[in-house]
Amino acid sequence: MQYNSGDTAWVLGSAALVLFMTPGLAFFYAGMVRTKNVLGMLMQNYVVMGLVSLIWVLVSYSLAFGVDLGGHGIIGTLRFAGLAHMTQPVPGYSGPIAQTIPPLAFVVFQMMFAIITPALITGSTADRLKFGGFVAVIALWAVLVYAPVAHWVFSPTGWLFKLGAEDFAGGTVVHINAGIAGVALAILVGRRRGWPKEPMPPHALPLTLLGAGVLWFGWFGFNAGSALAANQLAAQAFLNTNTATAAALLGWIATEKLRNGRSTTLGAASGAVAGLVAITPACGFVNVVGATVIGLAAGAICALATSVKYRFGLDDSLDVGAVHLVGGVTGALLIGFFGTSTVGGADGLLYGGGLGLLGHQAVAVVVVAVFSFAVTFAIGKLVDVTIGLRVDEAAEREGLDTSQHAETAYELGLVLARGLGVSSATRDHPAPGPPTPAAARNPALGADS
Amino acid sequence: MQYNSGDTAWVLGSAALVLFMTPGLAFFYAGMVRTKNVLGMLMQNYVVMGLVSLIWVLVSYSLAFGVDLGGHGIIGTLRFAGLAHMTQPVPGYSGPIAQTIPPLAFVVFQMMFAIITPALITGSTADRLKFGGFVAVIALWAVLVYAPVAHWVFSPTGWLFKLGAEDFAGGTVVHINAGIAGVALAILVGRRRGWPKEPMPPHALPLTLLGAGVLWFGWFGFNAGSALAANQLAAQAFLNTNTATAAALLGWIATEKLRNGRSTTLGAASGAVAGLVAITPACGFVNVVGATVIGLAAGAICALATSVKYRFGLDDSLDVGAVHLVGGVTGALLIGFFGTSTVGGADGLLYGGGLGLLGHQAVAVVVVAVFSFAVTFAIGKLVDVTIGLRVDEAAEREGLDTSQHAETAYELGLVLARGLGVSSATRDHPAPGPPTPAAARNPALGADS
Amino acid sequence: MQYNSGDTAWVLGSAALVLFMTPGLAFFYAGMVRTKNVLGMLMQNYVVMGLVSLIWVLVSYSLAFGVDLGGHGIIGTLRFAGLAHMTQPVPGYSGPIAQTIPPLAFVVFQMMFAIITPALITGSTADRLKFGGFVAVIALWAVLVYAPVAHWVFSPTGWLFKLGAEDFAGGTVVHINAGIAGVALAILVGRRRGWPKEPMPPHALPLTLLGAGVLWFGWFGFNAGSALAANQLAAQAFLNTNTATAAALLGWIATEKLRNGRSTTLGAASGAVAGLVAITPACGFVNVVGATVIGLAAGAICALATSVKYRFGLDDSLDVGAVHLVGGVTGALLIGFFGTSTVGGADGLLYGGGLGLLGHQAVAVVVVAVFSFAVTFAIGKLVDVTIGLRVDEAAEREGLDTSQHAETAYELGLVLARGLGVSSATRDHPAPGPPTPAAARNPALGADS
Amino acid sequence: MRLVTAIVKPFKLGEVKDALSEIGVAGLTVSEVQGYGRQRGHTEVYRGAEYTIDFVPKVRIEVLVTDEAAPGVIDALVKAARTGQIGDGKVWSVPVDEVVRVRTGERGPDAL
Amino acid sequence: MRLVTAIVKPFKLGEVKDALSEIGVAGLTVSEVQGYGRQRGHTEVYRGAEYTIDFVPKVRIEVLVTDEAAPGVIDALVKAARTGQIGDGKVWSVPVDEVVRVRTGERGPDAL
Amino acid sequence: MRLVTAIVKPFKLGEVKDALSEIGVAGLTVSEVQGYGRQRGHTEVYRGAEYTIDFVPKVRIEVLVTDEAAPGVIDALVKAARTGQIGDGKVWSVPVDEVVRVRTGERGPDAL
Ligand SMILES: Nc1ncnc2c1ncn2[C@@H]1O[C@H](COP(=O)(O)OP(=O)(O)O)[C@@H](O)[C@H]1O
Ligand SMILES: Nc1ncnc2c1ncn2[C@@H]1O[C@H](COP(=O)(O)OP(=O)(O)O)[C@@H](O)[C@H]1O
Ligand SMILES: Nc1ncnc2c1ncn2[C@@H]1O[C@H](COP(=O)(O)OP(=O)(O)O)[C@@H](O)[C@H]1O
Repeated sequence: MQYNSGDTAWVLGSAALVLFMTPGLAFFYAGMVRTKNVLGMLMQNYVVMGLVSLIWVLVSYSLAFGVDLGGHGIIGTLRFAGLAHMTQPVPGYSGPIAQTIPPLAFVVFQMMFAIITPALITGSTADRLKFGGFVAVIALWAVLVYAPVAHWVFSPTGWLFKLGAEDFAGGTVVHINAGIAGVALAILVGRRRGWPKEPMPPHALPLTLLGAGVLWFGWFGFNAGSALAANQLAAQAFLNTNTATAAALLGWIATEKLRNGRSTTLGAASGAVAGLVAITPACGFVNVVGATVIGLAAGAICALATSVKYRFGLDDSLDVGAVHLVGGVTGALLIGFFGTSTVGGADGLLYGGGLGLLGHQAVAVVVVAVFSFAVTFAIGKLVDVTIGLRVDEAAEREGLDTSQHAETAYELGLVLARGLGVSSATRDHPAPGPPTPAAARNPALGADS
Repeated sequence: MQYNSGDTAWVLGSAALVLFMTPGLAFFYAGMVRTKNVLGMLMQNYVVMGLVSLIWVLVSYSLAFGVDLGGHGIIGTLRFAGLAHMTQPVPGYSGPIAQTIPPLAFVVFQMMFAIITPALITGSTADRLKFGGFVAVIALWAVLVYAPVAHWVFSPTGWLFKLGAEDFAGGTVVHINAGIAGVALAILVGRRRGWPKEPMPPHALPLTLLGAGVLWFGWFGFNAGSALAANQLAAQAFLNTNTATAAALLGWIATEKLRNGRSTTLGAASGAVAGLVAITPACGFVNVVGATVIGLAAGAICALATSVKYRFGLDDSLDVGAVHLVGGVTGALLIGFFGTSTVGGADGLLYGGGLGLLGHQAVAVVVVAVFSFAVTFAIGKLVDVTIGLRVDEAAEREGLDTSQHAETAYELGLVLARGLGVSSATRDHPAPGPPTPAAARNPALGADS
Repeated sequence: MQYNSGDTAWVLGSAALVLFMTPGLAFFYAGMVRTKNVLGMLMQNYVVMGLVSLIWVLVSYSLAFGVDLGGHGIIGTLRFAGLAHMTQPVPGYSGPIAQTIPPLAFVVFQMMFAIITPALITGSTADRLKFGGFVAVIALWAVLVYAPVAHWVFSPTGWLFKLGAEDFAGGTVVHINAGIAGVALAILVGRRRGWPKEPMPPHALPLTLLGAGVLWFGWFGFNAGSALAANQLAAQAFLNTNTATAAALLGWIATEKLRNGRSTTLGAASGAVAGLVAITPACGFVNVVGATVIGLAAGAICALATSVKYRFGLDDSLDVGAVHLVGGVTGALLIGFFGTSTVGGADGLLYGGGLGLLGHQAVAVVVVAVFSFAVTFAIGKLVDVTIGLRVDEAAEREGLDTSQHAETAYELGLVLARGLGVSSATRDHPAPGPPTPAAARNPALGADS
Repeated sequence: MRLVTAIVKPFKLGEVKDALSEIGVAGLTVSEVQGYGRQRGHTEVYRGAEYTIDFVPKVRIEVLVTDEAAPGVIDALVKAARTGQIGDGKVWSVPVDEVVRVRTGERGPDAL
Repeated sequence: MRLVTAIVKPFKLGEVKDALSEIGVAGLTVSEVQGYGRQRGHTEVYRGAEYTIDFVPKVRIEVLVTDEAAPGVIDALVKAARTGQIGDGKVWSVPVDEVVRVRTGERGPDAL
Repeated sequence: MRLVTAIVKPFKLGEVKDALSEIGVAGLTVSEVQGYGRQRGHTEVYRGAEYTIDFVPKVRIEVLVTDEAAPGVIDALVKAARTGQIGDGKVWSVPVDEVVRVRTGERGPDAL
């Protein structure tokens, strides 16, 4: 079959951009944790890249975008497991939404969404998960939660899609899904020791800002790439994405200014992400006015939402709930108001479309939130009672970096490495004996003697 | 209308790349300031991303690329304000330069230029601007300075464009414009306290190198994207961009080696940026020989130009003048010598085109520099006498991070956070009372008690 | 000639991505060295970007991809030196592999490969090279080693290409070549003083993780861009790249877990890179099953290979041999097993192709390794005995940052810059005298007095 | 006067500060140090190479006090810093000739 | 001999060093510390959560001097470090039994 | 008891620690400092502006010892830290009134 090379270039490029978002997210989060947990945070995100990539190829892609099982729109079959039968077009994409790209390009593009979604969760449970337990939770989640939700909402054969719920790039599938899952796990594993009395300020906000920059950049692939073509709709989604992000950045720091008297850098970064989250479901359905309102609303609402956890005593450590759940819901529901068929999709309330669209959006939000919360909690519980999900007190105090990974993030002492102790030759590394023949022949090798 | 998907993919991808340059610039600059001003610098750049995005959509795009007002080539009308009438092709782009992409793709591509240009200014006034005053200056600047200059030079309906001045990707519009604006503001706000007697070395050169890497990467979108198509010209602009950057990097560190005896990492990063700046106006008009010469010249000239500020006692803190103004002028004028119609545009002096092109380039340089200096100075003055532009002495000594944003960049003490003081429950965050019902039901929530 | 805009967009975008890999690599490496050598490492990588870009334009492109000299497949002529005759199609790309992009796009794409290859070497000789000597080695290497090897393997007119050796994106040309060159130079310059008894832990693993993220991102351009078109093959290469990387990440940390009891963040980053290396030659020749196996194998084998240097007392400081040489060989040889004509290229052993392909792969591996080792060693020796390649003991103890570049990477002391000494006005910077006229006229300039 | 110095576990700093405040100590100076003693450090692994870290992060707290107040301050420090586990640290005092408050030039106990 | 220690505001370090040089002090040792006292720290806000930072960055300067030189050094330190504002810090001196210069093994005043 | 303090070159820390272990010193406390003295710092250049760095990184080692052990500890420190080059540093000792081990409350020599 002849594919459109421009569309293929755009989708492959977008897939690369979305892949890059996960390291971006890792740094966005890692900047916010304390020095002793930096690597723990980075590692959780990077291992998700490894783990979910394989799970996607093996089974989740087929469950999410495969041939619908029985036509109920609940789940795909395993026909595409291991990426078999990839010459067959992606089911459901026909007529006006027929794909112009190789199915494998769609596979890798969607894979990146499957990766970053569970990665988002890591913020809520920061600083206290056992590495092994975390890996187990994610592996199960990628199959049991992500795949069905993606099928319902993203696949044209899914029941929420067919119902008419709109989600251009993952407001429900990615952000509400991950946001509520983060809340569920934070409830399950409990607060960090000392929270909220002990101060736990960010250890390196420049890393957070770097992550936010990478996310903003990569999100163009996420949202505009979801047009699956390099066309007018992609351009509109791109514009909306940037506009909402900008508006939310300003909305968040203005809210802060009113509340705390100061606009903060962390607020700017957080606002940008909140805007990106909120415009995600809407970017292909609203015009630039809608995007601006969605952005401003998300910035202000998410900023205020960061206080909620203190009222409930819930240590959602890096505000996954306030940013991704609240931001995702804001965007998903505002489609019901600002959706306009001049851009794409159905008309919302403000464009004469009545309450129908808003209703479908609400159904999708509630269904995904309830499902994700329940299954995530169950998965977490299962892992907790079997291999354990939370580190013990000593490991938590010591920090994840040394306790889970036997590493330290920074060794900046120009003078005094804490490690200026002694290195031990381990069993694997016998202290080198006499110079090897090669060294003996080459005098330079002995430069240190 | 049927757009070219390959061209659209290239321009949208380029827009994303150019957006990414602003975080890159933020880090390029932030690495050079002192630890107490890191977030202040990052914040200035990130807020520009928020602010100018909205201003562009609202009004500046229409002023810059809208229907020319009265045909004088001075300014666009407000017909496209709020991005109205976006089905109409972009005015002036017809015949051989007719666009093959959706107008919205052009809007977002050009938006990124409008963002990074004022962001460049932040380097000259580092460490001493009030956040509110800075925001006010930029908001005015994006409308009163950037939009008209972009109209004159970039829009085919602008008077400098019609005169025959060549600026492929923004040597005058972006670099000379921002460079001289930076100088104007540095003059206006005065020196940092202690400069030049007190040492103010960079706090983290790796961040500067990171920023330079991101800039180099993103600049391919900036320059090669300015072809507005994925074609031979884009490839040539890409090649020229890389070649000049490489040559300038070497030119700068060679100059340093001769002058100070050592080639420095900061010099390599600065040289690369100087080369990127200088090739920006020229990349679609010269061949690889021209690009090499422009790069070498820019590297050496800009390196030497960094000394000038000491002679004038002008604290252009991060050398915006020496790099962007001087680099931009270098590139703009050298088009007059190396421009060749075999690549695009008119022939320069060395290719038998006579002095005409050089003259047009000189006119554009002078006009833009004078206009930008004057209006920027006036804007700065206005803001200074109204809401204030410079922080007071205590805030400057304390640093922008805590004084303007109530934050600290780094909390690296593996042992001793300075914050190991006490966190106060603020009015917004009443100290959580007894466990909430949810927590009570779930024993794990009480893990810290 | 009419080029395909989608393919051109993809290749130009890919070239930008590959360029971005070198800063990524710089940070991947810089995070692993000690604080005093951070800038030295970054600088080596950035100067390669400057140096090799120019050499490529000047001569190496012509040698590598120019008209074959005498039809022996050994080297190209200088017809394309200085990028002359660029309207002529790239020699050898005809029939089914005819290029659909401007030759200059191919030039810049391949340029980025020529840059990153010598940059890879910097890891093996970390912390002990004179800057000048390093520059000399790289300049020679880019001409004498890289260009011929690229001609043999990549150019359709090269003898190894014609023999039937397969290397989709540079397993032999880039990784085996750089890996063995790194080993050769590490042997030549000898161990770092104190190694292996003195601990030399990484100074900032977050930088290494950042670099790994950038590498993973950019590598999609490297591998999928090597399809030179936005098509099915590019999508397959993209998928294979991601899958192998994911598998290798897991393979490495699983191996670590078994060996040392802990999965490390450095292991995850290293595993990802090992996977990217190993799939590089194979990504356009194997299916997703092959990619998975290659990734798992590379992760485990490279992890184990990091111990080898201790047995031989060879200070390959950042394991260029264990990751790039071993990983490259793993990938190159496994093509002989997993190559399948359903994807592209010949069938390997497991797909009924017999031993032929494996034989060709083995020939390419051995020939490139021997050639590169010998010529690199000779170049290194030549430089060492002329201008010197290794710093003296005092400079090594002090660190490359101050000794080679007169800079310090970090000045994080919120309180006490070590530099809180005195800055000297140098001859180039006479201490500014009385305020300049401009300053006198403008009272704001005197804000610090 | 006396200079009382304590080397304690970092996470005890807050409690120590509060304990000293309670007995009327108005000022103190803190710095980061690395301790070597009975308490073992941990192990780190980088690409298979194992490092033992012999030093343990500690906090040094310095308090200038009058001779009379010294015993009480020492006791408060010891009590607040104790976990009962190896590595709790040391408290010691040295005699001080003279103390001056920079701001006022006050000397002796008034300078505290 | 005496060990004179000063805790001063960081930006005063340059002036203090110069003042000591002027009266012939040839060496000193400096380190970063955090001070707690009458001077208040600042407030930080992260996502709406406010932190009060009780500690203020200070610099510790240590100078070994002969008994005779001690009063002059103390005075010079106090004078150079003074801004007159709260938080200027303390200067104190303790008696020293013995000083050795590592390089030569010289002891007592010769070691300074 | 005595508090012996040494300011030494950073790369000598390992040798010093080993030398002290050998003569039975079981604990010590280390911190990073910047030294100013005869040893010159280096020069740095940022965009053509040259800075002279007057301070040299050093390590401070503090050891609490009994009066009897003090001379031996001083000698061991001096010997282990010596390179013979300018900047090797100083070792000094001050008298200590009281030492307490936080964990047990032991006082005096038992606390070491
Ligand atoms: N002789 C000593 N001199 C100076 N500091 C010491 C000495 N012994 C111990 N310390 C400090 O006290 C800390 C705790 O000592 P350690 O022997 O680990 O435990 P404990 O005091 O509980 O027996 C050490 O980390 C070190 O900082
Ligand atoms: N009793 C003390 N012991 C040790 N250090 C002290 C003591 N009191 C104050 N300091 C140090 O002196 C600094 C200045 O003290 P502070 O009370 O803020 O101001 P001032 O000395 O001007 O009254 C503190 O930050 C702290 O480092
Ligand atoms: N008078 C002093 N008081 C405190 N520390 C000093 C004094 N003189 C030197 N030092 C410390 O000793 C270090 C070495 O001193 P220096 O004069 O450079 O060399 P040397 O001791 O070999 O003569 C200095 O860097 C400083 O930390």
